[in-house]
Amino acid sequence: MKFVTDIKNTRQEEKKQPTKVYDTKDLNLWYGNTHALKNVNFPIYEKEVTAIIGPSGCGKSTFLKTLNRMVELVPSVHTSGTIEYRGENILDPNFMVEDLRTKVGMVFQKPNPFPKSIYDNIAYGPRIHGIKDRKILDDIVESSLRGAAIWNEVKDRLKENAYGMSGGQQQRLCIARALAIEPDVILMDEPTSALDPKSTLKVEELIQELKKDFSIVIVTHNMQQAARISDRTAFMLNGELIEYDYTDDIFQHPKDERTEDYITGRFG
Amino acid sequence: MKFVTDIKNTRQEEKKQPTKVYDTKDLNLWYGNTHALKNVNFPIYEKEVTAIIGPSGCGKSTFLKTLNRMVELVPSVHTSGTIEYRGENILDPNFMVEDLRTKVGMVFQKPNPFPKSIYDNIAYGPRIHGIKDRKILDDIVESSLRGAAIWNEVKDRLKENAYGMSGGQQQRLCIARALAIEPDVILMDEPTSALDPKSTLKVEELIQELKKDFSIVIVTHNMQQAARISDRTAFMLNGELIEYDYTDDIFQHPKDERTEDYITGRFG
Amino acid sequence: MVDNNKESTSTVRVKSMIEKNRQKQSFRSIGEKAVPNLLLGIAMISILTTIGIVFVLISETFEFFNRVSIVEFFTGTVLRPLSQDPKFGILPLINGTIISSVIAMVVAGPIGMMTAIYLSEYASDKARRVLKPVLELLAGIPTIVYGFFAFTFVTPFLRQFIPEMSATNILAPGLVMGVMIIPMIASLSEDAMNSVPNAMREGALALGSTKLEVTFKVIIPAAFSGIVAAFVLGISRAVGETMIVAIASGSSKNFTFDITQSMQTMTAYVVEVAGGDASRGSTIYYSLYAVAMTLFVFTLLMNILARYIARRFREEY
Amino acid sequence: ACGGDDTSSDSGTETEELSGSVVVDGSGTVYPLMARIAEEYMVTEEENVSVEVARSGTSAGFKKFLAEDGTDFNDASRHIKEEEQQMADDLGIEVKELKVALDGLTFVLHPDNDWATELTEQQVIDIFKADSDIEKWSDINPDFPDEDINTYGPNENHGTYEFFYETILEEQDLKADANLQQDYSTLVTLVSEDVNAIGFFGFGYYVNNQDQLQAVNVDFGEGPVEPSLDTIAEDGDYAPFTRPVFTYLNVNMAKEKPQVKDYAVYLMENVNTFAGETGFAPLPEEEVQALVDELKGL
Amino acid sequence: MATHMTSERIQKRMKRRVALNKGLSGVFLLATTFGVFVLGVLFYQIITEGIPYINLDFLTGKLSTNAERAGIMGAILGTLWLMAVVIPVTIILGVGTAIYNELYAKQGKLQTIIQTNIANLSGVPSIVYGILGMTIFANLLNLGSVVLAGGLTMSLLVLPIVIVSSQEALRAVPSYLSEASIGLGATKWQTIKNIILPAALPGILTGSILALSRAIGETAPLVVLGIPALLLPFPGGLFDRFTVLPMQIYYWTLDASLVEEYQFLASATIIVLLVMLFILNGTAIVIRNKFQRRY
Ligand SMILES: Nc1ncnc2c1ncn2[C@@H]1O[C@H](COP(=O)(O)OP(=O)(O)OP(=O)(O)O)[C@@H](O)[C@H]1O
Ligand SMILES: Nc1ncnc2c1ncn2[C@@H]1O[C@H](COP(=O)(O)OP(=O)(O)OP(=O)(O)O)[C@@H](O)[C@H]1O
Ligand SMILES: [Mg+2]
Ligand SMILES: [Mg+2]
Ligand SMILES: O=P([O-])([O-])[O-]
Repeated sequence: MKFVTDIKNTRQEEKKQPTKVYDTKDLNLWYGNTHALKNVNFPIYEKEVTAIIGPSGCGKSTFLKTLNRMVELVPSVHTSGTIEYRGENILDPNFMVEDLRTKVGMVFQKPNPFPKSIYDNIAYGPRIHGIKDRKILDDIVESSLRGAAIWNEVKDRLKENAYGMSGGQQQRLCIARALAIEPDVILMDEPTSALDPKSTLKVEELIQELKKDFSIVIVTHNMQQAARISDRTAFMLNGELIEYDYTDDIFQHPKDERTEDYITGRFG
Repeated sequence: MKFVTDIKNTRQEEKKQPTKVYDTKDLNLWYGNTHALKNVNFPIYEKEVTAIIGPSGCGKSTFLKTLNRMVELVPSVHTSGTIEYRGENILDPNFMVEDLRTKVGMVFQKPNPFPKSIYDNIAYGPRIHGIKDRKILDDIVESSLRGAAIWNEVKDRLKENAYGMSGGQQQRLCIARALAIEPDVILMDEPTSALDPKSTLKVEELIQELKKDFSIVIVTHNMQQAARISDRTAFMLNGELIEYDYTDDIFQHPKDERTEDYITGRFG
Repeated sequence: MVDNNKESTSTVRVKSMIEKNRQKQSFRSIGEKAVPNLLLGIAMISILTTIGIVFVLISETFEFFNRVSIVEFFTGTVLRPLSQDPKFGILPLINGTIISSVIAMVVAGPIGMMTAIYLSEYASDKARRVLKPVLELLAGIPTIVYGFFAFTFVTPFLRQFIPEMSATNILAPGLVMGVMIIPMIASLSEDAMNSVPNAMREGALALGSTKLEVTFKVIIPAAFSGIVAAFVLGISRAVGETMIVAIASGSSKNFTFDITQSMQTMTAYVVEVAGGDASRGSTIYYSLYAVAMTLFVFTLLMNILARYIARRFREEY
Repeated sequence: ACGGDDTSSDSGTETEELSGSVVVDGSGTVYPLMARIAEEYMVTEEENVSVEVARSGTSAGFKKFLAEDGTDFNDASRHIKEEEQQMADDLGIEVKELKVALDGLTFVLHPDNDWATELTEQQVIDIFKADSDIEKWSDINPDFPDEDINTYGPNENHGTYEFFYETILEEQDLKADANLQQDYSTLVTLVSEDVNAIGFFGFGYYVNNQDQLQAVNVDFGEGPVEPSLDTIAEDGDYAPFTRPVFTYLNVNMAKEKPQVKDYAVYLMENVNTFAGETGFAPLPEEEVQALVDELKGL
Repeated sequence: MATHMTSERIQKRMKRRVALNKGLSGVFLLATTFGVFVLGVLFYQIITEGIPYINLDFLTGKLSTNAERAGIMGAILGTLWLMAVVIPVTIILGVGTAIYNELYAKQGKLQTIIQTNIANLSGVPSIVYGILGMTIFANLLNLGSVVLAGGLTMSLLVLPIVIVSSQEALRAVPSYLSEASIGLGATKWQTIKNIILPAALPGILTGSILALSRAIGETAPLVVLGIPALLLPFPGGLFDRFTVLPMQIYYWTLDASLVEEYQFLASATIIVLLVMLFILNGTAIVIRNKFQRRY
């Protein structure tokens, strides 16, 4: 497990506080009457991997989806508090979500390529933003696929349907699709939980790569994974952010008893 | 975690080999062309808790359902090899499955009470086996619910629909339902994976109790759980039984590298 | 927490009772054997009647073609079944059928599709809960009511704008048929669009798409086969619709393309002939079967086509 | 339906209470008269007898009448044809012709048509005849509109069609584009909404729709005659276009089923009462009485 | 990575895209309400014409050629008699076949053909069933246009619908319920009888009621069977001649040229028919909601 140790070293060095991409303040969220997020205060830093862990139903996905306002797809949702993205409060109803989502990419638990060709999957984003020039699209497709470390595997079958690929490839395709519109932040919700160990490893390596250019927030139920790839880790429970710190600290000296219970496998 | 240590002690003492309830020899199973179980040899001992662990899709549920031939509900299934239950080969087509299933109870991953009253849920098994006498049924209902440690919670609402109960209660109700026909063996397929930590604990305690009277086989994806409650643990991978031993040995000195990889969280 | 006394007493009892019952439970095996056979018998009746339908149609149609050449039937543009010198060309009927169906689909296609888009992609839960039952209501209205509506309301209404329109014409029933088919197209297309996993929508929205783009660039392409199937079934429904045209489009057997004129469809022909002269044995009697068979084959093909499209082109997601 | 109690025993004319059904089909022209009488019979005379009246048209009706287990009566707006009589003989059905009233074949126009309200017999024929020179109104008279004439009439299921075709057109073909319909109601609507229309059917369908239609006054050589109950009566001025209408009785059935005979008698005893109100000219009393006596003797 | 997503361009387009989305969503809503609008016009026309004619005499009276005396009791009873045939026949045949197909039949080529056949039959035009009914029940069995012939014809017509919807209801019963029962040693029939059927019952009922309302509203097959235009007595048994509400509407619409008021009687009859159908459909909806899957 060479790369894991490498990272740990770099991480230590970076302990100077970097810029905040997001700053979440007193965020509350309800699904109808269910209080799913309770007073969450949660900064996210530029060009880091931030992991969110916690038992099922604790609000990890909810929080992640709030960051690009995808959570609004559930009609009964309402929120209080603010989330500042690069200084602007994205919870403001006047904030244009299409804009936000163009800048904040998202990768889901189950790979969800469109039932189109590999090429069209990647080109989808640029196209809706008005890029029609075939040459430029070719360019974007190639660089995105390279960025997602999958170019070599698919370059000869760009016209084939994306559903002919393996789960791991599909997931990297989805990452490439997110890269194609050159986001600032990438949100990932358990991106490897549907993958086999080998594909998991590939995606984990990829995340390490991407960190150089993007800020990444990742939800995972696999604590080892959080430990392996993240710079900071947040532990949530019942909609509350229990503890948030450098990953090493969380796993080695958790301050909260509940964090410790969870990490040592008392529940979940 | 008092009871866990208690058990570990008793387990050590019992290391004299007890009677085999099941003896599976060279079992192979195919779903159509998918080879789901490969040459499985797997004895199961009386009045023990046997845990089966392994990554998703490795064949845990398939093996469990073979033990009461529920796997046959999938029409494309065919098998080779033998499974002896108390000396008789249950894979023999002449073996009467209803008989087998009366003796081998089953508890499923998702609590699956019938959409009937609590009382009728428990009474269902005895009734289909011809017990009609109201007094006897009352008796059975009470003792089964007591056996599943849920009597006190539900005794005043036996006529209410089972779907009004919490998930943990439903799961114990399902266990009670299995107890009502006094089985010999109880098979459990991830019985706590849909439950919250508190209910999980209750069910785990219950399993410890039940062990006194029944032989229990439990599939779980939670290794801590296997370690906590089982006497023996089997690790499966890709349809093969990789390793099968006393739980302590499996977790402390796994012989197979793959077992170790799995237990230490390298995949899953 | 386990009441051991209680349990052990009943243990002996229940286990042995079950054991004992199992021995004498011949009653169960009787049920096990008899029930499937009884059900098989019932299923056979259903299946035989379906075969019977085809058999009756084929044998009587055969008789018809003994009397009238199949070539004349399918190529003749003159239909004069009752005349002294009868002519049995089905083309006027096919023409009427196609024209009325096209009119219906021109209404039902776009409106049904837009309704499906609205319900599946835009409507709030509340709006959907109100609108869907109303559409179901529209689908549940007997066609005789639509026929009445076309004849006594829509035609007079249209004639205010198209004075040269005939009192019985193909336009009004075609339009009303379209209204009748809207719910079918809408709900089948909506089903198809609904069955596109939400993950697709989320994937597209997360890239900054508007709902409109999600709908047209992702959902509709993904649900395309289901939508085509809905349209095909809609056409099949229009072709088979009877009372609306029987009441509102008259019984002229004109071979014309003027939609303001009266035309007859295959279904309306059956109503006219069967309602008047259906005495057994006459050529015109057998012509009913030939027309019905044509209808049957046509709708059957449409149904099979719809099914094929839905299956063959089902996207895998 | 309700059966049981003996309601008709006090009438004295019958020894037993009648029940069962009488099935009537045939002419749509005669339908209003026959339905009216049937209803009267059921309401005032025999509650337990069900007289069902359908109207698929004279010719179509004959096909149902001349069959095993056929209908009991067939209403007709023309005489039975030779081949139909032949068929009855073959089947061993004894057929009795009952003349019930007189009807005038009426030519109708759109109410706004102010040019063709008076036409000669020949003009009427030419308008409908296949190869004639008259296609447009202006072909009749240059003062008339230069518009196509749209012709309407009942289809070949109907006695009215055959009467027109055989007796008036003398078996010359109708225009190929004549709009022939199964239902009279459709015809009424069609003509009432087409200024260039001319259609034909029984007088009854005209009188009931005088607000939507106007009749052509036909000149048979002695000036235009308006069709009316008086002119269509026997020896009236409209006589050339007047025709008797009938109902045909299956005598075998009348002998077999008392209710059929009873109804036949009732029918003939009452036709003249209801003829006028349904748009028919009544027959001379003696003629009707003779038929009543014949029927009673069956 | 090269930057193609220059911000000004995207921003400008973004506003247009969002506006287009808004605009078209309005168009879609408009299209959706079109159906509602037509329904409104239809109801308005029918109710204004028909309501004045609805009174107790109309509902309980016999048919008559006289518009003032005419009543529709005969047609109402005929419709009820029709239901009395259709309900048992389709439930027994339809649900029985569905259970067999869904739970007993071995999946194979033959079964697929049968299933496809049944599904296809539900798309065959009703007029074809009318011809079939005329051939088999009226001509071959010589029943004539009596309740039994009409009922059986309608049963044939809706049978495929009942089969398909019942199969769907049976399929929708989650397999874990039957697994639980089988896991307790219950036999297949015990499981079906005690678990699957009760759970599928709301779905089966809903489907059957909707099929029944189809049978009540159908006209074309009965026209082919030759229901008479004037029929006074009330049907009292399976072998009585009958008429039904839609036939009454049909004849009154046609005869509006004979007597003007017939059109209004047709409207009044439509109201009665629609009320009956709403009650039936309402029942189906209540059943669906009340017994909505609780598992
Ligand atoms: N669409 C919804 N409607 C209502 N409640 C919801 C909805 N989605 C989630 N919730 C509730 O909000 C809480 C948080 O859910 P969330 O999905 O964020 O949890 P999670 O931490 O992602 O869990 P998991 O690990 O299972 O994905 C849960 O109690 C859940 O029941
Ligand atoms: N009904 C079925 N038809 C075909 N293949 C099946 C079926 N059920 C299971 N399989 C296949 O058999 C293999 C073993 O599946 P099984 O459900 O036994 O795994 P499992 O170990 O229980 O996994 P999990 O932890 O996800 O429950 C898998 O590859 C699965 O795809
Ligand atoms: Mg989640
Ligand atoms: Mg499993
Ligand atoms: O309906 P007809 O009187 O013309 O036969």
